[in-house]
Amino acid sequence: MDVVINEVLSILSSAAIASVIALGLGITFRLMGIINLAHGEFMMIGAYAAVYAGAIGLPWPLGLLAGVLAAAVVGALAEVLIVRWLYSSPELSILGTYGLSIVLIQGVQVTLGKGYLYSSNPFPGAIEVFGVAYPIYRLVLIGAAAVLFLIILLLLNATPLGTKIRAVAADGKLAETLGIRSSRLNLVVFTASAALAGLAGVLVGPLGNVRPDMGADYIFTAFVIVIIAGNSIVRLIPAAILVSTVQNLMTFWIDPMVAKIAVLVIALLVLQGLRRTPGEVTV
Amino acid sequence: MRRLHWLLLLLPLLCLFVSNYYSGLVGQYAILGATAALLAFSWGYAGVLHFFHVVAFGLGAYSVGWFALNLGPDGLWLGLLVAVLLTGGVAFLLGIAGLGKNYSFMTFALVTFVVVLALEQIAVQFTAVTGGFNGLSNIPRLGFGDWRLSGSMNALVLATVAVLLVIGLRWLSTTPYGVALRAVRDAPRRMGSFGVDVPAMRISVFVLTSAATGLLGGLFATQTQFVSPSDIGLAFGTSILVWTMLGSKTTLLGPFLAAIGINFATTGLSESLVDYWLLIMGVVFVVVVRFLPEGFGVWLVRILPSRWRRAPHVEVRRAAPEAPRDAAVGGAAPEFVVEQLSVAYGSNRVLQDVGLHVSPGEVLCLIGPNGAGKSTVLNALSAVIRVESGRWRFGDRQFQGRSPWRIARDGLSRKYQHPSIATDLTVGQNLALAVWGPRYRFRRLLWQRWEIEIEPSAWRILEAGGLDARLDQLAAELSHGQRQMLELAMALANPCDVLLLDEPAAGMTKVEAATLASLITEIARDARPAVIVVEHDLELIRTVADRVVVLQNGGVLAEGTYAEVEADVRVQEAYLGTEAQHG
Amino acid sequence: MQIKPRWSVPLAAATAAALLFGMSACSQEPGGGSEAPSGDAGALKIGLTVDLSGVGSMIGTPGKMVAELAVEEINAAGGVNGQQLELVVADNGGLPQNTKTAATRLVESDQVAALFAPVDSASRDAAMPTVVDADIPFFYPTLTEGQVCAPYLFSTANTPQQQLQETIPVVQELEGKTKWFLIGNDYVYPRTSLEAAREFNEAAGGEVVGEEYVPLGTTDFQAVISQIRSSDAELLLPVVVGADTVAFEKQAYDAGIGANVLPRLTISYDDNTMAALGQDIAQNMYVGMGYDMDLDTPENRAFVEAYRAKFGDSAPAVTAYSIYVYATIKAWADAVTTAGSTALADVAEAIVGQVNTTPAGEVTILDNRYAQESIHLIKYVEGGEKEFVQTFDNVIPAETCSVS
Amino acid sequence: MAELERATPNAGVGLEVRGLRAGYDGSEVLHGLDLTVAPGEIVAVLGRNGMGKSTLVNTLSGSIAPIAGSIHLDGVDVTTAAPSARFRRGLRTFRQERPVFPELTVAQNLSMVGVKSMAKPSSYFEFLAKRGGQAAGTLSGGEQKMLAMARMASGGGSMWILDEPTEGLQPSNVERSGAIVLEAAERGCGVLLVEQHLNIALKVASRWYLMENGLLVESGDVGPDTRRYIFGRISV
Repeated sequence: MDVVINEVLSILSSAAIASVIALGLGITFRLMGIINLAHGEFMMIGAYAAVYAGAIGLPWPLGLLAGVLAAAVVGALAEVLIVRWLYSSPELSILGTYGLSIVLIQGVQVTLGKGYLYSSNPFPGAIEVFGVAYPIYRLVLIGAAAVLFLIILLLLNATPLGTKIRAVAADGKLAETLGIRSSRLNLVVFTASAALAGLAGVLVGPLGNVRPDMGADYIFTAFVIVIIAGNSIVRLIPAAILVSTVQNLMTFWIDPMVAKIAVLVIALLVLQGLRRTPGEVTV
Repeated sequence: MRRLHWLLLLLPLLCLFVSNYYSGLVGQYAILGATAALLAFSWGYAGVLHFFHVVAFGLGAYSVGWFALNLGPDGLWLGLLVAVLLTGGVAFLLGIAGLGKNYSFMTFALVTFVVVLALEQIAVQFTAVTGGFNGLSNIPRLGFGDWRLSGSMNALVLATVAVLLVIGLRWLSTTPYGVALRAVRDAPRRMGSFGVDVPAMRISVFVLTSAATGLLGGLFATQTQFVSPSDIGLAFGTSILVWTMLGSKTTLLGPFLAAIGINFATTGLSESLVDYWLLIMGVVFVVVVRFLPEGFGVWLVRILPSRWRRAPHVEVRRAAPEAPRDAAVGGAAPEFVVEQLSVAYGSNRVLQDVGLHVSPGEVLCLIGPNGAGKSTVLNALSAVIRVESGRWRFGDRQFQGRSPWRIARDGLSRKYQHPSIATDLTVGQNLALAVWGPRYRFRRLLWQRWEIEIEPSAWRILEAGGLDARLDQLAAELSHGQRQMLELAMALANPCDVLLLDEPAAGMTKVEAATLASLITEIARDARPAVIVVEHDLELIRTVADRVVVLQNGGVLAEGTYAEVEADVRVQEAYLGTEAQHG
Repeated sequence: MQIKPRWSVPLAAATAAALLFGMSACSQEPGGGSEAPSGDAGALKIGLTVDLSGVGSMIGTPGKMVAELAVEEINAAGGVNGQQLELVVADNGGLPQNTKTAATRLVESDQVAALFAPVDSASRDAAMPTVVDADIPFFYPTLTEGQVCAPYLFSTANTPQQQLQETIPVVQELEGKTKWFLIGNDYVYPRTSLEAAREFNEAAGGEVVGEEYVPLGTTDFQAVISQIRSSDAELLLPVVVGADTVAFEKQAYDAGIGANVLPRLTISYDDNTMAALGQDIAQNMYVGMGYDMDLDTPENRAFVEAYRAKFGDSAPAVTAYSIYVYATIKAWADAVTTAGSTALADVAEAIVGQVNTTPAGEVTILDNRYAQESIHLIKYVEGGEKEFVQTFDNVIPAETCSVS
Repeated sequence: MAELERATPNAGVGLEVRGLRAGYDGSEVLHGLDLTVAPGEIVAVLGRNGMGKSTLVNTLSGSIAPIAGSIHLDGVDVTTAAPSARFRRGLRTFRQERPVFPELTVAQNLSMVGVKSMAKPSSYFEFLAKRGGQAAGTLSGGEQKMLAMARMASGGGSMWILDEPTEGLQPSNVERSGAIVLEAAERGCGVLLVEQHLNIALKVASRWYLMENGLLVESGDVGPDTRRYIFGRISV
């Protein structure tokens, strides 16, 4: 029995991590129509800031804050300097953000060095859950993901700012004639998505490896989840759970490689079914 | 253009004068340059962005490697053949799935992105064929039996193949097929209505470029004698995308030279500033995306002497005027008849049992307040939208249920409201595509020469619009009125029995509208097509209309000569809101 | 601005010239990084291709440093047969394709007398065809799964079989446990290592209760961890590499199967990995490696002193992945001195059987071009300290391939 | 071109447009327009569609950048200002197609201009009272236009530009919209009403322009016989 519980908890914690990463990517994809290949690098910046904050003795919550702020600042700078000109065409957004990710990785390598960083686990050890010893930190992650999604969804659907953001996403020209400065709003939304990536980076740091090109490991799964979720932020959660379930179960029962290929096949089927990405006119 | 090609052929010769090391690099980087040019042909010319080029390159390299290592050195020729067939086949399947009717630019790019990720994993895992992480090594060079080329000779052959491929692509881009690709990129719907098979064009260019990339991948493997998963992964694929973009995707030479230049710079300089090199490349790339999204190549083309850049001249001749058709058929002249035409969008009924009849040479004007269904009638008759019910024929030729290009081929042609001609092409090229569209399958465009015959009525419109002297001018440089004239001429380029005109005078000045009116009357009199005009400009309607039909809420409100309709009270009410006042 | 046709000819010539200039600028470019003045006709050149960019540089950078130290020491002692040595370095950027290009440049353009390549096995395979034509010795001085023999290929670092053969029985004895679980990344090096491990476990009376492979770049090890937990494993033998190592060990520790509960014997966790894991997770882990910077032998103390003196205390740690570059350059120099020539046949004849005293202990190259050398069993204890449990000298590489 | 007869009491100068030329990607639709709207004045722009009326509205709102000419609002040059900047200067626009956000609810559409409760909007059009939570996309074409008009009415502003606000509405709602426009003018707001239907336009406007082929060909004050004169010019 406890194998099943362990499996469920594993799936939930994997889904929690994946959905937090996919949340930032989904926001830029769904609300701003751009594909942000530098999303992983904002995670890395968050993780680095948290590690350096920890190194100078700051407690974990301040480290978390440092990570989020660092990623937000870099995100805002990136938006003002390059991303602002990418909204017009999706293909430019791919190339522009790809260049941005090179600059961020190489920039960190040249300044902070290339080695692995030690990121300590703020909640070490395990506790009894339904009779199964399960790492505390992963339970914290599940909680954090749930709270984060609640906040974002509430903000988008229940606050005036959220309404304005969705309005600009739906029809930028009309929103502009109603007095909404779409360029300023885009800056806010992109900075927020970078901050979310930073937060994800801080949360993932203790589980994995903090190094300049750590972003690449997570981007693949986040991408698949955003594709499967289509054009809705809410559907990121079921999509994350689906991908984690397939990956965990297949790895456990069949073979890790088959699991990875299975997730890709799901993404291809969804893309074929979807026929066109959200908000894009086909001919 | 010839001089440029001879200059390119200089590149392979370099292999003879430099050390074995550098000739090897020339060979490799020429192949990568040609791969970038192929991607530019698909992405910049046909508007199809994809990551499949890296899969094709990898499949080619692996197939040459596997066959050469398992069937002996000469196995590599079979490997090259398999490379081309395999990549072409996989590209065909992907094309059928993704480039069909509801092609979406972003979705297709994402699909091929995911395919690359999958294949990179499989290459590492599928050790039996791909040699896994270590890949395949000691792949033999080109040659027969024991006679194998040396490093530099092998590179010479590769560089020559690459240059010839680029020259071939440049030739292909000036053929009607290449020009039609650019038209499909700019105005897919319009080209479709001319009868150009848009999906087939896209699939053919995707398969062609992928198969060629597969060949290049195979040749590349004979030069490096090695292939491994990390060499054909996503990083490799994205760097080709980067070179193509920097070199500018709307040219072929740009990406070719950009790929070679950047690679040489990378090997030459990277030792001394190893840490900073990638950072510099990243910054340069971001700056280019921001300030010069169309890449360096476009500058290169602009400073090239214009004589080298001129689009091919189109020889346009007037067809001999045919005997008037209606006299030919005994008894009643064939009429264009529309019966019980009904169209509904979901629950909202837009047209209800509309009936029309127009005899050859007669001009019928459709008018009514907007939202009355005028454009819907034209869309239904030209099969741009599906009808709920209704039949329409000219003489005994039925049109309902046929696809748009078959209708165009059977003599029912249409001019759209907003001129959607291919602005990147010259006037002559646009006309040529209008003439060939309904007649030829796209393969015929490959060896078609640039000379066409257009109907006298179309020639008359060109003269009226002053376009007969501007056949080699880019359509982008025409005024709004001239674009409308060109669109009209394209609709009349082939013989047509029924002509549908959707607001031909929209956006025209008074003078242009007046000349258009006299032209329509003249064409109706000479070529005697049955003409239906949807228009708001009352002066135009007054001068051209033999009969007027007033539509309201999807039904025929009134019919008759212009004077009768003008006097009809119900029409005034429909046009001017609630109470109509007399006088 | 209408360009008149007569401009086209000079324009075309300009582009061609730019291309040629680009290339010629490259050829005069000296190997870079070498101390000796460039173009020194009399110097005897040796080539080093190494990964200086990306995360692979954690092996490449120390490799380059120890190579420079070796050349400096040899030149200080009079060079080789009176000739000063010159080290020519080429960065391969971590890609096999670039290693091929770098090797070709060193061999054909710089005419080096020997090539040293501490790179991954895919890059080694890429570079080998070039060296075959040049008839010079090709030294592969980093950890390798072996299995490849050639007259010109000298693999002087540890093979998995050497690292496991003596250490498995000792760990079983010390811990009093026999049930092993094997886990590794899914490619040739871990597969070969775990195959050898299974052999030695059974030979030492142990038992393999589970074996699992995960793709490179895995970030979530929960499924594998639950498999380990549900098997009754007592000892773990992980051959996980790079970033996956840190992710696996952290998640295992959190899940309650850290080294404190399930001791590890590993052959791929070097100082950099252990530093990234942190003291608690590293505690109670056994490592079987040919070298460790804290080895307490006179040769190693002298080497570390010289290394710190030249590069300072913050220089990257030298590990089993990079020390053999130093040892092999010196061995090559001695062989050339005894043979009196740098030709492959003479060097090979001299170097086979030559006993070299190195910071990692005695290293002797056998006729199948692999090296018999010492293996140290190190245990990480409280507070990140290392305990040198046992040293096995002259462990013979049981490579089956032969050179004839 | 009829001159402005009497100086209006309000201090602001209202809307002034000089030599305006604009169009879409290269093809010019407006060939040089001059018009003025004083605060508190309702001016109608009449003409059949296809004459460039919507292009004029989109250029004045800032959605399209003009090719030449100038636009001044209360004396300030807003020719190249962003639409949001013009909004802050008091400009309010009613677009002909898709005037509302279909994905957002009726209440959220209204909240875009700071309207919190449904009371005020439903005072103009009762049907809005019970539709607050409903997505605007589910309303009919006419209802969407009334929602947009309610948004205009509750959104303040010193200069209104409306593009065929009454098209497709039944007579009672056309009257209601007319009343809203009159009410706005009374509190000193200038209104430019672009209309194809003469009746409602001439009922509320005090001055008119006639638009043909991208030019304002005639203008004048609204008098008893204006309706018959213009009817002759643009009718069938």
